[in-house]
Amino acid sequence: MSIELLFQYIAAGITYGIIYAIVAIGFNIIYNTTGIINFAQGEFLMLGSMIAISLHSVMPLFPSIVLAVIITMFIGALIELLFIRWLEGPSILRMIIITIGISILIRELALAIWGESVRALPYFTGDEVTSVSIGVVKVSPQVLWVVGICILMVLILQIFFQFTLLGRKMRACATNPMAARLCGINTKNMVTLSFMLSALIGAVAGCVVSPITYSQYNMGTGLAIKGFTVAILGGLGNSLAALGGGIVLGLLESFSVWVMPSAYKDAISIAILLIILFVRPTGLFGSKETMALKEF
Amino acid sequence: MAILKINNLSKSFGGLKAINNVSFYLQEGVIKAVIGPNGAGKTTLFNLISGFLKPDNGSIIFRDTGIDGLDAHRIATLGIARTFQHIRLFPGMNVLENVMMGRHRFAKTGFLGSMFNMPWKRREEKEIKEKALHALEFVGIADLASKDAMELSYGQQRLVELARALALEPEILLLDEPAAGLNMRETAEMGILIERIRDKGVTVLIVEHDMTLIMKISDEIVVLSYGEKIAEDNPLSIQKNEEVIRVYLGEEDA
Amino acid sequence: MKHFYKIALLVIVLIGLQVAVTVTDRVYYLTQLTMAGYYTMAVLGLALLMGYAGQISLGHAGFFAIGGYTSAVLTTFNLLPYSHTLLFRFLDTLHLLQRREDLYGELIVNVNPLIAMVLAIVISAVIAYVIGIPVLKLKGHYLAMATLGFGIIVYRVVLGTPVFGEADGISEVPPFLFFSNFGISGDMDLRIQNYYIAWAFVVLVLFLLMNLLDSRVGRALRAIHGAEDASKSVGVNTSDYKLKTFVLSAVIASMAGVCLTHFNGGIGPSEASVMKSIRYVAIVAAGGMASLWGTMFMSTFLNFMSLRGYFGSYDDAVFGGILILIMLFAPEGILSLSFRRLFSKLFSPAEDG
Amino acid sequence: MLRIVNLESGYGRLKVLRRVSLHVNPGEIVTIIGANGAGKSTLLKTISGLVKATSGEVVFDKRDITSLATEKIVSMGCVLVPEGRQVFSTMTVKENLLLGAYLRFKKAGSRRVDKEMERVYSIFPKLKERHKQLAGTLSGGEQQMLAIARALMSDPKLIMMDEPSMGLAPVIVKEILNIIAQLRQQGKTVLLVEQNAKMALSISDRGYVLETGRIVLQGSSEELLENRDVQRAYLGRDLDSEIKL
Repeated sequence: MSIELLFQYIAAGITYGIIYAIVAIGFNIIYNTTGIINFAQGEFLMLGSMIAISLHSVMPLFPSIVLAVIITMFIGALIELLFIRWLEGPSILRMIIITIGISILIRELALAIWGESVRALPYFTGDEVTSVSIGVVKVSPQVLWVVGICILMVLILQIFFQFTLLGRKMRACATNPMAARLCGINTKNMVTLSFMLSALIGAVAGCVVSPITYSQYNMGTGLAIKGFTVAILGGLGNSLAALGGGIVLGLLESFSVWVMPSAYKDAISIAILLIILFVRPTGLFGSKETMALKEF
Repeated sequence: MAILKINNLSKSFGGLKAINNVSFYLQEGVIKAVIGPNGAGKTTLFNLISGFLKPDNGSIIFRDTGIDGLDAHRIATLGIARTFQHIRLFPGMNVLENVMMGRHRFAKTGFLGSMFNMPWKRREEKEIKEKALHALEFVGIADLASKDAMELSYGQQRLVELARALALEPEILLLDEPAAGLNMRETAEMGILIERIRDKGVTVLIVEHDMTLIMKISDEIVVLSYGEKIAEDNPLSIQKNEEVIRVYLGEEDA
Repeated sequence: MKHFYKIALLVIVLIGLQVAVTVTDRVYYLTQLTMAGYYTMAVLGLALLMGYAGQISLGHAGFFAIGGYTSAVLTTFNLLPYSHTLLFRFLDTLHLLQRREDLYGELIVNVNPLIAMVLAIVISAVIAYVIGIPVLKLKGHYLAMATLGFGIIVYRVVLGTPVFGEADGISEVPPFLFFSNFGISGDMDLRIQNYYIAWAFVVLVLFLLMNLLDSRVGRALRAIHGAEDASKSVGVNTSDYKLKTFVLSAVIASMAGVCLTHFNGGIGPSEASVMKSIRYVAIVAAGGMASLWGTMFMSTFLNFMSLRGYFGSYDDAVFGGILILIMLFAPEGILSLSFRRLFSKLFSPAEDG
Repeated sequence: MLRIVNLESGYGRLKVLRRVSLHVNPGEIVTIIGANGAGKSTLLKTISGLVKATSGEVVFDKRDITSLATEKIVSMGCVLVPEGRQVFSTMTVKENLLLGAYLRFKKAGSRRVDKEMERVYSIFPKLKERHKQLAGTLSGGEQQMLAIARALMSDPKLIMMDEPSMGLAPVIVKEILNIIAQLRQQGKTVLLVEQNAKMALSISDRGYVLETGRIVLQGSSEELLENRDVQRAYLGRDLDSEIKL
């Protein structure tokens, strides 16, 4: 294998890995405020990119992305208002099934609107053949966009959660919902906000990655399960750990093609998920002690 | 003869030592009470004995078998039954079925035997039902057998839980605050019932806040404070123990 | 024979259904009813696992596919080139091989479907046992994700492996004949007979599961679901019970997979897809989670509608919608919601006050 | 200040409170005593809207708050310090207090919050020393102090405390008692739920005895302390005569 090819694999692994990390962070945000793993998380990426692609046919690239992100945010809020908010003390089983149902409905809706065709946003700068040299390697500028925007997003989230009142209120709801209510915080609104926030970062990620990975109505499920793998790999809650976990999974997947047929690529990451779950059978954040350490 | 020996038992959660180097023996056929302020580690002690938690250190010897580290269901099968501080009945089952669950360890029919409705399955079912009814009669609520367990009053639910534990024909019965939530009359009745259980030959270890009840029925008392044993004696001496009075009985200030 | 009357009633309804479609000249309905029967069999196993033992499985179609594919591969793989081997001759003398002609009239030798079924059961039981040990220690989201992951792995393997026919699946699967002209077969002339075979399986599974639930084991399962700690405290080995239930439901699904594959004469990767697993869950939810009868009715109805194409291109959306609506408004199932209330009103003495 | 009439509530089918009526006058310390499971915590949770009342009414400051949301009730100046040191364990002491003042953030500016924080720090000097520490790393007593301090940040009219002495060493319990007495001097009204009945009655003006969801006894603290039934059931006194029987 040539050194260039090796770096190609690394670049691809990192790009995908970062996207998985963003999905994982989306899981975290909703999980922390609600205790729900939102199985429809991958659908936010699909919606963001598909809407942006449609809008791009009538307006320039960046406005269409911004508008698509806003629309997806509102869809996130709508999901919470319609399906989550008014349930009183639902069981986990019930919540799992509801979010699965939501993901199916979104997917089928997308199928009805956009059909089965594979689409993509144009490259933000340059095109398929443009490349930027970093040392000996050449990567597509879009890879830099993905890495840059996603890392920026993680940093902004950190600042938001650590230093703004709203962020602190969300953290308060995550650590101790009852105490948060007793401080006068409307915890239900915080939950809506968490759905909007994770829809937002999902939609942004969906848009920046679309030129490389392409978008299709059914891209959500695979992303969701890999995002979940990463969330557990990095230890759920910590955004930076999720970033690390994402890159590890992306690289593993990228290099798995060496040893196995590429048809099994998805199976690899799921096998990793199963192994992590089995090695830590109580779940990485299942016990009370680790629950207390829930962090964004 | 000591039926249960607890030696140097310790258990921590995070940095907090919930149980710290506690040792005591439980003599066969007595009622022994564990008392202490909230957070002293009483429920943790019960969870360690019944296998719901594994100790960090120390041993628990039941007759001649070390049971520390065994799974909860194994310990129950050996004949150590327990009740819970917050009543845990099986929802969707009537009172009799709840108590029939207590007979689980005496039956053997497995998946296949049940599916094919083998004759021994029917024989076992009949016996389970009879023994469960006996247990209900013993605690005095046989007339409630066909009621939905979750619809009963708090006091009745306590009795169902007790009957379920008794159906197991335990050698040791662990009672975690059996009088919590009961009114004074029900508490007094519970006390009489616990004495009858002891008189049947069951050894009882009890955690309880109601001092009147404890002083009346227990033969021996262990006092815990901050996870440590601070006293072990008969009820009369415990009441005069200055250390106990200071941390628990609350006579220190005027 | 506590359940005798219910079962008898079901049998009468089944016979009535067959007579009705025959009289009205709609015998072709029996094809879908037969298929619905096999799916119902699989779903009943899942109802035991989810509704009674309280363990969600989002990978149940995986076991259905394992059964179907095992049987399909074994009964289509030509053993003729291996006719000189000892094993071949050994199986042959035991009449465990069957000879037939393929599409081009050439002689091929396959394993007898009976062996295939036994192997399918063994394989799925072993797989269920091996993955069940770690998986069933998980709870809530982890359990859901792990079973979903298992389902996706099966799907990906089926889709990416040449032996399993990749995206095309396996066709030309021979019928599973018990006697010369009696058995599971897609033959038009055997339609009525196949309808009864399929439903005989369903009735048998239903009967066995009802016996199971009405026993110490069934009580223990309900106890685990309701209060796991309390069931441990009376000596129930909860992990062992969960595991056995998981294996049992996997075996039932696998058998259903074997039967349907022989009925259809083939199997494709869609049988292993996540959507299929979710569809099973939707049916169990609609049937009332802890209700074998409710599950059976909903399964027959929904599968029949779906197979006849009444849902058109909204097939998946319908099941997604069912999931959400049930879980939002009637988490105990539609049937239980209305019927139980109705029954209790009809048969219970008037409440005082 | 607070008037409760025939309040009933519970969890699902389980009814915990049965026709509970009581009142708290401004400037009073009122104690509710009762055994585990008698419904004391449920009562406080129902008042603050965490548990929905099934019937009856709760009037606070002449307004019916029975069906209001918790946030609303808190913003009216009726706060609860819940059982078991409910702090935001992954946040710093200062962040905890800031969130307690969240309602003030909305109305008054941050200057007012700073002033409030100084006031609270003066009551709890230990918390000032540790303002950068994560709340989860504090000792049990300090966490309980923080929970009380956080409630005080919103300058409430009525402060309800659920078992503030639970699991704490006698020395710390005394400290907390002092703080409650201090609060009264500052004109706050306190509704206290305690299992440690003697301690609670020693600082309160009046008390109620709750048993299986019903108020079975009420009176001034002195009356209750002298009541034989109360002594037998909750004070662990009179034991000698009991045993001679």
